[in-house]
Amino acid sequence: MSAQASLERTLEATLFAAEEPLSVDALAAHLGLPDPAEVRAALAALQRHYTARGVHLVERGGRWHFQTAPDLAHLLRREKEQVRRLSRAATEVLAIIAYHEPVSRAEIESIRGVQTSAGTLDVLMEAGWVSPAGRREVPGRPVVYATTPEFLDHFGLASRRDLPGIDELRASGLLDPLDEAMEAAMRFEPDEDGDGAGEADENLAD
Amino acid sequence: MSAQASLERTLEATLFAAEEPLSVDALAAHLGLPDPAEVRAALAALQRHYTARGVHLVERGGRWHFQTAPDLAHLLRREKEQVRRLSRAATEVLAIIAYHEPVSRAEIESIRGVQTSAGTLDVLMEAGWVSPAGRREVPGRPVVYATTPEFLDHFGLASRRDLPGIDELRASGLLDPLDEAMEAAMRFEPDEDGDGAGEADENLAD
Amino acid sequence: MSGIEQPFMLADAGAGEGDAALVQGAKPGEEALYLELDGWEGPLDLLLDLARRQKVDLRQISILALVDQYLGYIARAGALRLELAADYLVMAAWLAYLKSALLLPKEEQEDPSPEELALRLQLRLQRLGAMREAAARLMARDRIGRDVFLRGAPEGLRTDRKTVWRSDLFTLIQAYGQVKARTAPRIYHVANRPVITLDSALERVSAMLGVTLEWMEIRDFLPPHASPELKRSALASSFVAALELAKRGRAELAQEGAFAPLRIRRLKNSAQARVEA
Repeated sequence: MSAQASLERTLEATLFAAEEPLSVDALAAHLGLPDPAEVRAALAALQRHYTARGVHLVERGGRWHFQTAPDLAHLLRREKEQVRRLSRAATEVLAIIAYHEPVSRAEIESIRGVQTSAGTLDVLMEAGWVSPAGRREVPGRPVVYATTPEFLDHFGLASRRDLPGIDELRASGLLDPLDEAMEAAMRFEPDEDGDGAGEADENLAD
Repeated sequence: MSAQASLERTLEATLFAAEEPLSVDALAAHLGLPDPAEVRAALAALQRHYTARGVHLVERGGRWHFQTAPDLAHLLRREKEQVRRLSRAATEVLAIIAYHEPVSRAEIESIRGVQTSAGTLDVLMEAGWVSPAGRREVPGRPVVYATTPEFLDHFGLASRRDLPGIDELRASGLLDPLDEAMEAAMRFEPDEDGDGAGEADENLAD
Repeated sequence: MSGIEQPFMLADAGAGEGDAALVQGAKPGEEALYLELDGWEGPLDLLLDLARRQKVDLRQISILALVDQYLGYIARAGALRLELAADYLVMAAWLAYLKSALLLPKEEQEDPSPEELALRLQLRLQRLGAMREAAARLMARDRIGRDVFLRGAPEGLRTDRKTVWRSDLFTLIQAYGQVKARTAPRIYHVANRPVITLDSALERVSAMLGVTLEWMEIRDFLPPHASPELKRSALASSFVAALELAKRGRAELAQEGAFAPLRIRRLKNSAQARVEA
């Protein structure tokens, strides 16, 4: 058997047996392999091998694991739902943290326009999807929150760049602070004559 | 994709996600397949596919499950060796056993003048230098301990008779009262990197 | 901002997450009264929902129409329990103000202009809308435990740490030696240290003072060739002796300042005084 095939077998067995996703470094360390590049190459080959199969090899936030193919979900779904149902508030808070991280509680609340009950963040932290990520160096030094590797795992994201629609949101300025957006909007829509003003008037007078 | 390939994928995912081995009937029932023979054929094909891989599909007592290839089992349970110096307390206990064997725990304590934690003897037995050597025929029938051949090996002794006697210890200054011995140690230690000082501390903390 | 803040954050802990409180407060008979607000996470959320009904694109909504819709909605839901709907009512008041400001001639506007406030509201709605959509898309992904599954019974990876103990013969016999030494019966003795007693210092100092009437420094009284240890003892006892002589009226002491040399001199009339006594 070639060295590459042998390494593939080894990685396959290790990732099958592992109880949690493993990074390339963790794999290299566990297997006593000096060269992470070799591991990466073998993982890529292994991933290709599994593409058409009922089990896939996926990378989430730099960590690798096997999981069943998404198209087989209907056959595997258990009677009792294993996934915790998130309240609407929790869902929204999670999205705001994921798209804005790191973000403070006050910032979350200003986007949602309501206070966030203590339980909402707790639920997300208990699920292991969100965790405190230091403090912002502004008056009051508020704690800021960010998503975790488990968040990427759970939602099948290779990285935060994979968040649905994040590029468009960023491009349209919807992830910028409100004050910045206001300034930008005021700059581009001069009050008096001009198309922009016309539109605005029209909107307002409707 | 052929029906057979599709069934293979399904079985692959089901067995991967299953928490316990599944029989052909259980698989057929779970997947809503009326014909167990079909399942059996697909399982056989799947088993062939995995023969050369790092994971095998195996049948045990009529139930099927995935497991890592037997030749890779060593990867799942790795041993890391860690070399540690014997603690001061353990060294003392070992010395007492070596000089007085066979000796009971109570006797060790009375010679040392301090209580000996159970962990200390465990360490010596784990190291393979000491083992129980029967019981003393006195009330309570305490276990007595003696050194092992590995002990002689490790310390480079041909036999226990090679251990220096009390007179020789005295001649080499090893029986000096503790204060003076410690004072002498302190005078010479500062230059070295504190091995002796550490031992002295440990000794005091005993 | 000139005191016109948008009332988004007025909901207090009591109301908490608006809809949760409303739902909890609902009892069968009263349901109809406030089910109206069930499902909204506060006034901004209700506004967003109303805006969505106008047009698909939040950038194109009409704020005036939105204000009317909101006020109409609140009016229809007039039977709301007030304490639960307070933040909705505050928003209604603010929107009514915004509407009247928008309808006033431009010259009379204060800063920030109502257009600015309206724009701000619109941007907030866009942001909340964007997050709501993002959340929905996030939840629709292939989630572990719902759409994709991990290995049901992983063997697990273990790293067993095995300790290899190390020692050597010297450490071993040294340890034994120290056990024996530590537990051997001990004899204590107090070392004889070289000291100068107060009595001999007294004798020495008064003898030396008898020789001259000049000031002498206390260190002049110390034995010149003594070891450092003996010198320390002599300094202490000579000092006490000097104090004792001063107390008896036979000598006087002087010191210029702290840590300056301590000087000592015989009192001139001391001999005479003794005679008279």
